[in-house]
Amino acid sequence: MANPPPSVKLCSSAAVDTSLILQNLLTPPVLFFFLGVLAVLLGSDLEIPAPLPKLFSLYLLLAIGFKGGLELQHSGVGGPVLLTITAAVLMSLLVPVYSFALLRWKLDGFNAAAIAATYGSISAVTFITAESFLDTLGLHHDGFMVAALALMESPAIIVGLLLVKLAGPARAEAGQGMRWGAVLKEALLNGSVFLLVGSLVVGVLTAANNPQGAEKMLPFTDKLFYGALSFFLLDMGIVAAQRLRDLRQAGTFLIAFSLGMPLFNAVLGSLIARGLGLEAGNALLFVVLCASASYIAVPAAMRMTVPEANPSFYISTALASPFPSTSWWVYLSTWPW
Amino acid sequence: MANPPPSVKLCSSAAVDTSLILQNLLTPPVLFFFLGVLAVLLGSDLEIPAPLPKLFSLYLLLAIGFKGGLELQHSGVGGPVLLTITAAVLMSLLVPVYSFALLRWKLDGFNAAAIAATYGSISAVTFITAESFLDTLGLHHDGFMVAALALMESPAIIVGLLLVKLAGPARAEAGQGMRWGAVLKEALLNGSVFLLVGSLVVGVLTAANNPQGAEKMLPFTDKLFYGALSFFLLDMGIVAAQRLRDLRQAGTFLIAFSLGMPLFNAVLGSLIARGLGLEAGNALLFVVLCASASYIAVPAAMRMTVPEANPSFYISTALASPFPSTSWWVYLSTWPW
Amino acid sequence: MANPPPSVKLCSSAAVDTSLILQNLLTPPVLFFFLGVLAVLLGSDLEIPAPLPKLFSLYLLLAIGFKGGLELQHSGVGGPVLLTITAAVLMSLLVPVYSFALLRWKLDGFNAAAIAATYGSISAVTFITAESFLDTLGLHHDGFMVAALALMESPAIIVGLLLVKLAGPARAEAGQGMRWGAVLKEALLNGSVFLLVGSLVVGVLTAANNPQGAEKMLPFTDKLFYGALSFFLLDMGIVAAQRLRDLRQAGTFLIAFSLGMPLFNAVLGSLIARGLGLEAGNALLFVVLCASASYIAVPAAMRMTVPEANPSFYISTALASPFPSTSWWVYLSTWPW
Amino acid sequence: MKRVDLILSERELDPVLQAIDQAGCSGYTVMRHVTGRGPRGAVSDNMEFSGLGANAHVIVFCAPELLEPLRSSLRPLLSYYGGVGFVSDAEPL
Amino acid sequence: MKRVDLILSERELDPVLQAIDQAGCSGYTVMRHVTGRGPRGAVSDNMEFSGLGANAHVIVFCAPELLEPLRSSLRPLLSYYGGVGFVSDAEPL
Amino acid sequence: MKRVDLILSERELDPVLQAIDQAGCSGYTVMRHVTGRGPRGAVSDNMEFSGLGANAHVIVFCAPELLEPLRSSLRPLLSYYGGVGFVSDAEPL
Ligand SMILES: Nc1ncnc2c1ncn2[C@@H]1O[C@H](COP(=O)(O)O)[C@@H](O)[C@H]1O
Ligand SMILES: Nc1ncnc2c1ncn2[C@@H]1O[C@H](COP(=O)(O)O)[C@@H](O)[C@H]1O
Ligand SMILES: Nc1ncnc2c1ncn2[C@@H]1O[C@H](COP(=O)(O)O)[C@@H](O)[C@H]1O
Ligand code: NA
Ligand code: NA
Ligand code: NA
Repeated sequence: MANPPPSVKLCSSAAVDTSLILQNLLTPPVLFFFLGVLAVLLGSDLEIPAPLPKLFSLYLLLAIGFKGGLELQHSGVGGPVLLTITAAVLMSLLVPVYSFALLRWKLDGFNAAAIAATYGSISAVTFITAESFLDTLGLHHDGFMVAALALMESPAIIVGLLLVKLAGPARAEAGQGMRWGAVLKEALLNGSVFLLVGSLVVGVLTAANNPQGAEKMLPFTDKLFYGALSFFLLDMGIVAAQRLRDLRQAGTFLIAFSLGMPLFNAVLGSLIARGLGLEAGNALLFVVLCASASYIAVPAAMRMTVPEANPSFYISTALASPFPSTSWWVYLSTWPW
Repeated sequence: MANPPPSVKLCSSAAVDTSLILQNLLTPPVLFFFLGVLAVLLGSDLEIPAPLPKLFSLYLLLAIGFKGGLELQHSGVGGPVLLTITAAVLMSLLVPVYSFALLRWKLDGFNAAAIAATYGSISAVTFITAESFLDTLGLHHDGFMVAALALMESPAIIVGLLLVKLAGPARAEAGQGMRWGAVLKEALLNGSVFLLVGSLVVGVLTAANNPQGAEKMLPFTDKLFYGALSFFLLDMGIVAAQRLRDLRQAGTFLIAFSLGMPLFNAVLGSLIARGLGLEAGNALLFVVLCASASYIAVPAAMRMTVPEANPSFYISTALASPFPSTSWWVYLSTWPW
Repeated sequence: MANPPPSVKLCSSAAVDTSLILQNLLTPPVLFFFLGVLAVLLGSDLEIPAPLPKLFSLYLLLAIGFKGGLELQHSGVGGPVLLTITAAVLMSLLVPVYSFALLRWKLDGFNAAAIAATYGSISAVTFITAESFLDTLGLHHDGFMVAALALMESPAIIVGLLLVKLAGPARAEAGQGMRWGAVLKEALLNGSVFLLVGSLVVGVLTAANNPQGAEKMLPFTDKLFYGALSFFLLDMGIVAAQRLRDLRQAGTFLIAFSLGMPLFNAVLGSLIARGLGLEAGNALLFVVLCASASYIAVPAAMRMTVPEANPSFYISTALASPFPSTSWWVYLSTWPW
Repeated sequence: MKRVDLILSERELDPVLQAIDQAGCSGYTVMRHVTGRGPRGAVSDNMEFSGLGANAHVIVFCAPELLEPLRSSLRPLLSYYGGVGFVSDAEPL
Repeated sequence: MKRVDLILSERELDPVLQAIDQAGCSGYTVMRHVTGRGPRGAVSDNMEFSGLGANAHVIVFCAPELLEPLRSSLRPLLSYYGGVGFVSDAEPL
Repeated sequence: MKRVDLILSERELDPVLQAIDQAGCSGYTVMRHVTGRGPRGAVSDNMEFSGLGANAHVIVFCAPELLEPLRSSLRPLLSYYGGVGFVSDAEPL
């Protein structure tokens, strides 16, 4: 797969043209996200009723997995691939640990562990938006980054639960017995994780055995993707704005955490990416993986396995995570990689 | 944007070939609408369960707004554009007034005002169907007509509420206090109005700053449109047929009104269109804007702000409005413009 | 319509390469089906909540009907067309009769009749999957096969009800009066049957009068089809796996029946296809029509008209039917037709 | 006043609502897409796409004297097609 | 304890839930997409796409002394916009 | 007969239904996609796409003697995961 030259518009020189960056940000997915935010702030009754958002989230997971699988099959699992994936998984194990240490300063062990786990994992939606942003910029990126995405959810969940076990308060009796089975099930067989990984495998198998079938999937998984993402982000904007209040109620410590931690993880991620020698597009995606927090698979797993934690804390901080990480990402994207 | 010559098939001469018109009407969207009607009349249990129709109505509003925005950005807001939009808004203020005067003859003030408001507004679905019909005919029409569409809902709602206040009976005490805030909110921030206007703005911004992003939306907003419209009209056919009974129960006066008023508005609209010097495609869309009645945004607003009115009256008359206006429209479309 | 030569890969010679067949089976629709099965077997909470699957089933029926209608209009209703359709309808009348006779050996009349009716009818989803499989192989098949599909549901339902009346036990009093009207309504106006037949007629009318409209439907009904089918089969995999337990509880007789009867019908169907002189693609579709059992229209009709029968019996056997019939079909597809 | 709760297959909703109307009740409320388990087995909504439907939950608030006509028209339906019906007390708010 | 069942249009759900909060109830449960028939006619969900909405069913378990404040704030809403409210007895499990 | 109403998170539905089965009840009815507010905060369905789920409302009609086993298996679940359970009287129609 040819590696197109990074768009001149973007990476030309140190004289970064901020208005150019802003223009690049005025893409339909981002604009529809803010349209959703605006709807809530102005008090519109615009609503995308359940289970319609689920349709789009299932679609996005299936499509991103399938496309990643096709590309993974073509690129193979060479040295840099395994190295990058390993680094990503290590980050998903490491991030929760130091996040937990920091959060314990103000929060009890249950809430600290649940929030820490979401930050170890990733936001598939932010990843996807970044990918389509890279496409607009003409910056090449690889299919194996989706494999990294897929492999970061489960470890983060397991570390989160380990933190509860090891460093959390003693728990009530009720569910003690069924704990570890449920944990592993949530970590590995959570619907979202399963669909993403499964579609990746389907993509690999299809690319290997049935190129014609892969071709016939493209109008659904590829052509439609950008529009469906825009539609889903309209809903995400609505949800994020509705949950903003939760974040405000959570107090200044959590607000500061949800702004500072992604930024820290983004900076760390960009250093690692540099160390790994990743090219611009993959490096930027790696930053997103490190910096963003999960509001799909992990909250569902935490709700089940750490019911003592307050869902509005870990959901609202995770929903806030894209903003600081994006700002760093946009800053980075102006680097002469 | 080039202005393709109107299809010879259609506008050739005075010797109008009615069978040709009929053939042009046998388009998939229209046929699926009647398939839906037939399902109800024959007693089939064919059903498109909620919230699936909402998915399609949200999609259609988003797509029509976005595409209109792209075109509006290209065409600019020159003299004829503003003039046409102003005329459309004036019609949305005027139509409810004389409709109300007529309706008061037989109905109380609440019902009269609610029905009057739906006729001041427009049916986005009829507009969309007319647009895709024009496309089949090869008749050019402009993106700014969508702006007119978007701006006709709110004034009609406000006039409807003013009529209740000024000319309606004294109201019960209950909700008196919160009235005006709620009215303006319903008029300007109603979910359907908001999505349509918001998508228009997103379209304008995208076309101005991010032509590549606009391009990537097209498979979703453009290619899929015709099929999604057909699917939605299947549901509209089912709903319209189910509500037919309501109209029958409403009595001969309302039936006559729902047949005569759109026809009158259509004739008036075609005169204004001629006065404004609109070209064929735009003129036909203007007729649809004047003649059709709203069964999306306005009924929802009326249900909330004039609960004294009977929803089955204003919904069923609005659902009936496309038929007489369409006949006039089809008649007009054979003119040598 | 040109008749492309059957893919060399497949039909080359007697030296059938099984690994090649397997490769051909690794298509996205089939793989997503098994991904759904796997989700249930492993205990994942992956779920496609109602009414999203309904969206896809409505879409598939509409699209298959519409596309079949377009092709039927082009191919016309010549001699082989009528003959094939007649043979298909006869099979839908005959299959329930001998199935019933066999089933009565172990089951009461109600359950025997309900299961028999599902086997007389067809599985639209299996048919569609077979069609897209043929497309991948480059084997030509005709639009009139969809007409056969559409016409096989109603007769099977009617025969099923006749069997209850004639050969079943005496019934309780309750619903006796409304019976026959309800039966015919279910047989002819069942939502799925109605949408399939209606879309076929819309397709024929559109192809005849409005080729441009037909063109504009294709991105929706054609391009999207393969992906939408894959998505729906993911859900079918989940459902089939969930119902597997029902089949196991139904006992060895029913399991044997649900494996043996489709195989028998497949063999019979392939003989008839040969007798009719059908070309390879049509013959294989004919085998699917004969061998598969309905889990959409017929179970809904049976639930209503034979409430005495146990739905888990006729649903689970019908869901199992694709497997044996597919194996025969795959075997056949290696023949030098 | 009495409160009647009926749970039955969506497919039989029409005759049940007709029976409620004919008994002279002033209204009813219907919740669809309901699942459950009863003597005749489990009912899920995973085959909803097929038109098979799931259960519906119907609530009727009515005067006590309407119970008898309701009972006599609904009982045969419930016992033939399956489903349950229960009565409790309720007062207007 | 008391159980209050409210059935009303989804469009008026917000003021009703506010009234329940203000009366001091510890919680409530809401089921949306409910259909029905009442003195003001039938309510279906076939126009749901328009934002018109269907009905909502609200359940409140509360102490008997909260009934009076609930009643006084909800009755005007129900009588102006339509909808019904009923009270029955319930004990915690 | 008794009527038991349980409202709890969809995520814990499976163990609750198992407990109902094990207590020997002849059936149950489940309404999903229910929202609400309780002592532990508000539950909406706007994150349903994430698998987080909303609440479920479970109704069980059962003989009075089954209340005790139900109570002893359900109470720990409700107090650990959240949710409410109430009992009232009901007679078969
Ligand atoms: N004891 C019960 N409590 C609550 N719901 C029940 C009960 N028994 C049956 N049901 C409901 O009624 C439906 C039909 O029951 P049946 O046809 O009698 O098996 C079931 O699917 C349940 O939703
Ligand atoms: N007697 C009743 N029993 C059960 N539900 C009712 C009854 N009356 C009204 N309802 C419900 O309340 C809604 C609004 O009623 P209304 O606005 O009074 O016509 C109806 O659509 C029904 O869902
Ligand atoms: N007093 C109440 N009345 C009705 N429903 C309640 C009440 N309290 C709690 N609930 C429901 O139970 C769910 C879980 O409550 P909890 O976990 O205790 O906050 C809430 O989301 C409500 O749907
Ligand atoms: Na992360
Ligand atoms: Na108008
Ligand atoms: Na068959």
